[in-house]
Amino acid sequence: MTPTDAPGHDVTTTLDFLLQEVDGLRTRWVAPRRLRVDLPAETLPALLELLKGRAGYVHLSAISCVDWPDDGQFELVYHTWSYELNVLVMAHIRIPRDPGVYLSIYDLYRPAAFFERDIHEMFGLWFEGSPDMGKFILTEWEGPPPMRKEFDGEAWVMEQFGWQEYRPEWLTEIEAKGGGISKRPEQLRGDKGEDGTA
Amino acid sequence: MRPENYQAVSHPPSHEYEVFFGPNHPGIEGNYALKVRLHGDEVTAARADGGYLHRGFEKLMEGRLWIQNIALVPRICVPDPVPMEVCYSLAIEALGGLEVPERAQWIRVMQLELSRIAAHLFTFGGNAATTGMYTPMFWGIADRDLILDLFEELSGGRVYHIYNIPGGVRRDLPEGYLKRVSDTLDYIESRLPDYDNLMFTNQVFVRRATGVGIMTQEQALDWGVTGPNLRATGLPFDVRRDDPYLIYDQLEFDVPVEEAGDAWARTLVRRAELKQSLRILRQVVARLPEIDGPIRAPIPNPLAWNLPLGDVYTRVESSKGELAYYVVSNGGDKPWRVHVRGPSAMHAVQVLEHLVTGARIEDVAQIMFSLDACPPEVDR
Amino acid sequence: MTDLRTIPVVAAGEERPSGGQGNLLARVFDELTAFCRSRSLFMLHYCTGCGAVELPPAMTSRFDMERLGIQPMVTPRQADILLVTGYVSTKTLKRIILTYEQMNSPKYVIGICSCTVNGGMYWQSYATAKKLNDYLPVDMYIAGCMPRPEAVISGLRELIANIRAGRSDYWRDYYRRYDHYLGNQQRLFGENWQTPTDVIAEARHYGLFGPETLGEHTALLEQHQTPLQPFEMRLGLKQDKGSSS
Amino acid sequence: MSFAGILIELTLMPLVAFTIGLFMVLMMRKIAAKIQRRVGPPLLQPLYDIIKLYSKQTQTSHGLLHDIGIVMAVGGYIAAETMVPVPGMHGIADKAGLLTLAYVTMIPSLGLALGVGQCANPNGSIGISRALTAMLAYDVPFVIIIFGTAWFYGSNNLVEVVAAQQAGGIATWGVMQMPILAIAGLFSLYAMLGKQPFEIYVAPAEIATGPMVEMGGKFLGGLFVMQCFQLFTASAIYVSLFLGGGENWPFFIAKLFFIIAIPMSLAFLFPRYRTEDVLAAVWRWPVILGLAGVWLVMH
Amino acid sequence: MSDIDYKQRGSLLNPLRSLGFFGRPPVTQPLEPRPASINYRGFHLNDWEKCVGCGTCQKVCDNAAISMVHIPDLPADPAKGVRPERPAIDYGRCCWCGLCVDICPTGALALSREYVHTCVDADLSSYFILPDSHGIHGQPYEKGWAKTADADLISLLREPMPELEPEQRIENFDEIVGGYDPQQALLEASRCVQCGMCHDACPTHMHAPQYIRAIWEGKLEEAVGWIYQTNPFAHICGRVCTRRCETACSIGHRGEPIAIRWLKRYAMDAIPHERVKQIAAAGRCETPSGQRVAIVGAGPAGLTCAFDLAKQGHAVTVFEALSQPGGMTRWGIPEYRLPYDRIDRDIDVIQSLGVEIRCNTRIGSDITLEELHQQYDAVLIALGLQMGRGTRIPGSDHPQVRRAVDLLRQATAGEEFGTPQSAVVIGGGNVAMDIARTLARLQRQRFGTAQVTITALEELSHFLADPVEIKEAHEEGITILPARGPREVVVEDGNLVGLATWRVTSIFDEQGRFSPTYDQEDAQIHTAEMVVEAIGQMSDTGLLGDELTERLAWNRGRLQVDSDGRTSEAWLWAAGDMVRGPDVVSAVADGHRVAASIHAALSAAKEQNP
Repeated sequence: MTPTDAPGHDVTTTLDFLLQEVDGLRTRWVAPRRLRVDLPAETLPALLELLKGRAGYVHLSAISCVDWPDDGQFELVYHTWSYELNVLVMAHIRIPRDPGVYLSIYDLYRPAAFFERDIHEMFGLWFEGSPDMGKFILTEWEGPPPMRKEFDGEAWVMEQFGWQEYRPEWLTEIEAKGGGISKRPEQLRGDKGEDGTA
Repeated sequence: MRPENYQAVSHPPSHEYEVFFGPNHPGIEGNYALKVRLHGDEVTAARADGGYLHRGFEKLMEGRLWIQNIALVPRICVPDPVPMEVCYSLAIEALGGLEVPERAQWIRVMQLELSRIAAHLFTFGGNAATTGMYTPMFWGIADRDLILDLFEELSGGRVYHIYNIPGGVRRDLPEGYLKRVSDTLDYIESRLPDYDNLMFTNQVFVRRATGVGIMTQEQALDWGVTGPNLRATGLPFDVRRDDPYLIYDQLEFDVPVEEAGDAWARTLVRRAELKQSLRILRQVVARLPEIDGPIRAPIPNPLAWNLPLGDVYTRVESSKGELAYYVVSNGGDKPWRVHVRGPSAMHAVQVLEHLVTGARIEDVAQIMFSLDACPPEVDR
Repeated sequence: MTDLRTIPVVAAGEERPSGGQGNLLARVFDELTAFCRSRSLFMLHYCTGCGAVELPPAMTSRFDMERLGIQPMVTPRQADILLVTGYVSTKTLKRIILTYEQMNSPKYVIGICSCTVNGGMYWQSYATAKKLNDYLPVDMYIAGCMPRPEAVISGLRELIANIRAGRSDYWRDYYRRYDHYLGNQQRLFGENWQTPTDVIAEARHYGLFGPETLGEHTALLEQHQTPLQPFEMRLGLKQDKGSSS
Repeated sequence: MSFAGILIELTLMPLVAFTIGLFMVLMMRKIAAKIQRRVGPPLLQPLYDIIKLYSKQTQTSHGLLHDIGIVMAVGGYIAAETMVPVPGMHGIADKAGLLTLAYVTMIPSLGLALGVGQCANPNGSIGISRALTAMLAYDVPFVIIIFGTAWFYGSNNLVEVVAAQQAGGIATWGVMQMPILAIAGLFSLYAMLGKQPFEIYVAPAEIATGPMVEMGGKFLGGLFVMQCFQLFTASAIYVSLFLGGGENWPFFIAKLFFIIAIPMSLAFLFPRYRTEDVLAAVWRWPVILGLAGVWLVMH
Repeated sequence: MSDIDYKQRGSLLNPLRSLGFFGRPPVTQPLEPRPASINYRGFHLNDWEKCVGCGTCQKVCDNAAISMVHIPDLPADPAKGVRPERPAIDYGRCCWCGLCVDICPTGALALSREYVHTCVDADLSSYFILPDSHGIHGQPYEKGWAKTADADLISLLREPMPELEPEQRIENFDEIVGGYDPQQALLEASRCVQCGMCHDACPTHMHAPQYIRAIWEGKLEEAVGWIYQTNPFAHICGRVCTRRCETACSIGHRGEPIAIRWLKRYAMDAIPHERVKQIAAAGRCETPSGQRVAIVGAGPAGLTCAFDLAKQGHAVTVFEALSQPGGMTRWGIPEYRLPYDRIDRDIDVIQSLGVEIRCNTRIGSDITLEELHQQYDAVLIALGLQMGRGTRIPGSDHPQVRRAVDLLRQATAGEEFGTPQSAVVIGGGNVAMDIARTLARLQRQRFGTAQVTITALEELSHFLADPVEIKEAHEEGITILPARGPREVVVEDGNLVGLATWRVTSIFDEQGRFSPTYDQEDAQIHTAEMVVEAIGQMSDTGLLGDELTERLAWNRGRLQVDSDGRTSEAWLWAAGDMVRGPDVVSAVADGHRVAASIHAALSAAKEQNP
């Protein structure tokens, strides 16, 4: 295994050449050893199969999900690494937020089972063919998938929980003189910086 | 011992029964659970149960400023927090186009390796304790404490250093700090024979570890295992060497491997790695005084800091394996999305379930500790 | 045995009126038990949160808690102290309550770190409970995020002093104001929340019944309380989708 | 001896044994502390623990058998202890023979099994099955040794065994006359104490303290008391068989602590074996040594 | 130490070597807490002398652990940027990350080396702490994590402003300050910590934090909207404001304050004028009230009042004696500081709301106040301070002894006033700098060289003039002689030859009254063809008419007004420099105040007689 240091190394050309076999790809070297690929959702399995079969991409580092509610889309990013080429390929696809269903790649990459279950719990996406979509982390959670942008965790917390009401002596003394807490931190966050004045 | 397990399950006559392994169980690393089905004392099925440490970090980060998150990230892996800080900082620096001064990079490497030693000492202790040998735990944690003292002096915090921020580090080294690092390294090095005598050449321990939780290289690759666990199956891959970050390409170190893929091999790899970390630290201590310059690239006012639109995937080798952050910015003052790929997410869930199945109940804890699973990385 | 209520509970060392009444022997006996309780504390070995990482140093050679007669114990039955080390996620909180109810009194809860007081740094998190003393009576708080081993030891010494002086009996509060605690638990876990321990029966048995032991929340509990059943276990790697316990 | 005298001895002996046992527990914890480079517990810590456990205000029992089991466990060792002569007191040692003693030492494990079974905790069940296995393991060499010594001294009576040893000073001690059997006995004693590497049935990280899993309050206190008696009884048996028993109290106590310190010092240096390894370890060398010792004794 | 082979089976004897630890002392620490390290992040310390209550710590706190507590005992000084507030910290939230320390603008916060705090449930209030310079338990503890130079999260240095070099500007009246480009403005705006000290200090309480935030967010129209909420003289204040906000700025305690004025200027310049007019008109009342207001004086106070009243639907007419509106901003401030087209723009915005401005209409001669009283529902006089004060030293009645305001007015109007080859200016204020620099420019244009000397009573550090003005005057070759008191104007043969001065030993007497004393040994004569007095201005109240003057209440020569600017005559209000002192933004504030008062009075009147 020889480390590859910069784009321009022949690994990059090999990879670029290889990726020509899949249609509809847009590739970009974003950094040394980091290749970004944007592609339509339906070609992803073909790409991953190609990468795994022909370029030694056996390691699925992660699947990340990004919610873009304004576009009505989820972005799925498959980070794969080749122990032979030492290049990370990040395959970006976008799928519609509704119904939010995509294919599992568990057959190709077993770690996908964990990531797909995690994305299902956190974003509510469904992966067809994933071996286990039962709850794992959020077994005691009944609310909406929390990582979705429309779920405002802070507002939920404010509604659900109360806070300590401290009554230290110094505060009582100050209040007796007409002072007191002028700005609570929760207030500040409510303002979202709109009103920076006291 | 999980409290719900207070009552046995009244089965029809059967040799099978089910036991909760955790979350309150000394054989579990942290607050985590395994549910196992036993036949006699052989595990016939196992299922990991996480989420006890779930805090919703990824959601919390979306609600906080770029800089505020530096206080949050080390909590994702408590025993080995520095890689978290560094990995997050690297992501922000890549997004914001910040150039980290060389001195800061060396200081970061120093912390990373100190943290790795501390984490490994911790793991050795835990690993020994699962087999009933508590002395290495008492020693290991006491010796780890000396490293925590170093961190305390450097960063003001023993466990959560919050010392790396985007752009560099927060403070320069205190007076005479490297001398104390060097002394501590001497001390730890002098202690290694004691550990060897007590633990690594202890016949009973070797016997307990050999052949337990065997994972072949094919399986390891198949399951996405990284770090020492992967290296214990014979694949010499280390992010520090093969996807270098900071100034690791200027350092000399080996990537230790073992072939067998069992708990003993994993323990040996960690032990060898600890020595490599000492070796790296010796180089850092020697080189750092020559490297002058600022410790931090100037960053804008953290209260008004927008990072340009973009995404980045940064990877760091933590003591558990490949740690990665996927950070997306939509051009705002807060992250749009942070995805933490904790190395334990792989080996603490599916691999653990896989290895435990078919093992004996006395080896379950040994398998978990030899994999060095860190549950908060799974739960986030 | 499927119904916990059939399990006999045995009272030992019935509560004695403290103070000057009673004969000299009883006073000496009280003093002795108070002293021994304070000098022998078994700590439940349960890492509920990140603060737990400072407990190993406190327990091991460098800060050796055994000097104070404190040692880790594995099961709740054996333990006197429940250390809640930092934030408690909802999922963990359930286990903490179950654990707490299984511990034998007198039992003490120590809240370590900021998170047990007012949510700590996870105050915005949907997954963590914010104020521990809503759900359990807490005897001692130790500030820090996380507190150093020395701070933990200082807190434990403070607790020891309180136990020695007979000041630390928050555990009675759990029986006396069970309705309050149960109410908060129900609010977080849903109205069907039920633990295997019959706290009300225990309160009656040990004479710890207070005016607030029963209330609207316990009434709700008694409506749906079912005899103890083994907890459901979901095993196997194949999916059982949609189901949640 | 009068009946009243026996009664007095039967009350006094457990008290003495308990006190010595407490200090043995303390010594064990101090040894651990020393090896682990720390200070360790205060002097009366074992006593504090027991009083604390007995003064718990709520106690969770798991039924009648559970209670009886604990009583059997403690009582078994108390009974065994009264069958071992100590300086000035013979208790019922000359009435019960060595074989009775060997049987009585098994009662605690059986009682524990009874009580733990009632707890219905699978961890407890695993633990107790391991404990019985361990008992099976160490009882084989133990019985061989008892047989050997009884043969050698031609007596089943421990009082006579002790007297025979004390007759000629150190030279007539069992350890001098039957060294191989003494070594096998030490192994057996080690295994009987259930310390690492033979600590298979407590095993917190594996089965979360096994039989003790559901024990709290006075039940756990009972087990702590049992441990004190166990340490005393086991060491007293060994001292009586091989180290000349008790000529007088100071010597006797010194011998007891010396013999118990050996396994305790080693215990903190080893992990625990797997169950089958315990069987292998205890059935191999101690048994071979024991048989060899017996052969030597018989010839 | 060698490597261990996987295949080695270990030994049972190796562990026995550890028995050697019987002979070694324990590593256990004493039970009492150890002292923490020098950098330790323990409980908070706050130096109340340094803390200004800006609340920046609260904003950076990621755990919402900091509440600001108002403490009435503490001094409050909005002008200096000091609020009687101090942070209180909730240890039920804090994570001791120390970001609050690293960002604290004043360096007041630090973390101590104290780390032990325990309490029982009943004392949980002890988790809420108001840190001072003692530790949490009142014991003195050393500082642990404290601010260091390389750890500051605040950028102390201002984004440099492009300016004309002295040689480029000394011969012309081109605007000196170039203005920020978008990138610079963004960076400068990003330095703001949104403490709002500027808002408190500003006489008209401009929403500086909001418009700076909007600039940083790139929402410039929003920024202009915020500006126009409180200040219709946006272009003018973006250039020549006395910027009390920047004095109060909390960043200014250790570094250079945010360039609030330049940011305002940037926002105003970036938005097209037509759009500005639309933004300024936002919130305008669509239905005319039918009431009429007369305003005398088209300066900042008058026009601000006109702006407000016009927005509220009143018909406003402004009477201006001079040929163009703007007051002192036009006639007193040289063009190189404030180009006239910017004044025109501000006035155009005001006029676009329907304000009628009648120039060349002098009250008293063209129309009397009494007439205004008859024709209008309310009258505001905002006359300004248009008459220069004299020194009254011997010889100051010489025709070549001029008043600065007059010269500036003539210069603006382009009138010839006989530029001298050399001049001495008496005074250390902004007007003195303005006239000196104007004269120098005119001299260079006419003679190629300049020779202007400024003499002032004060030491240089106590000059009333903006330090930037002094610096630029220096750069432009003007001699500044501090601490020199004028003795007499030297006249020979009827010609003015110079000014004789003494060195000042003190300016105020023990009671703090103005009573300069001089060192008579140290006398100098500064030769010059002209002496310009720039020691202050006063108002020309002659136009009120004798009868009205008689009726009105006066206070030490100033027209007495209530807090809203109303005089003792119910129909007459007064505002601006003539009641408040010379400052554009104060005049604007005054204009708002008076407008509100007038509007309230008019509304009340309308309700009474619908």
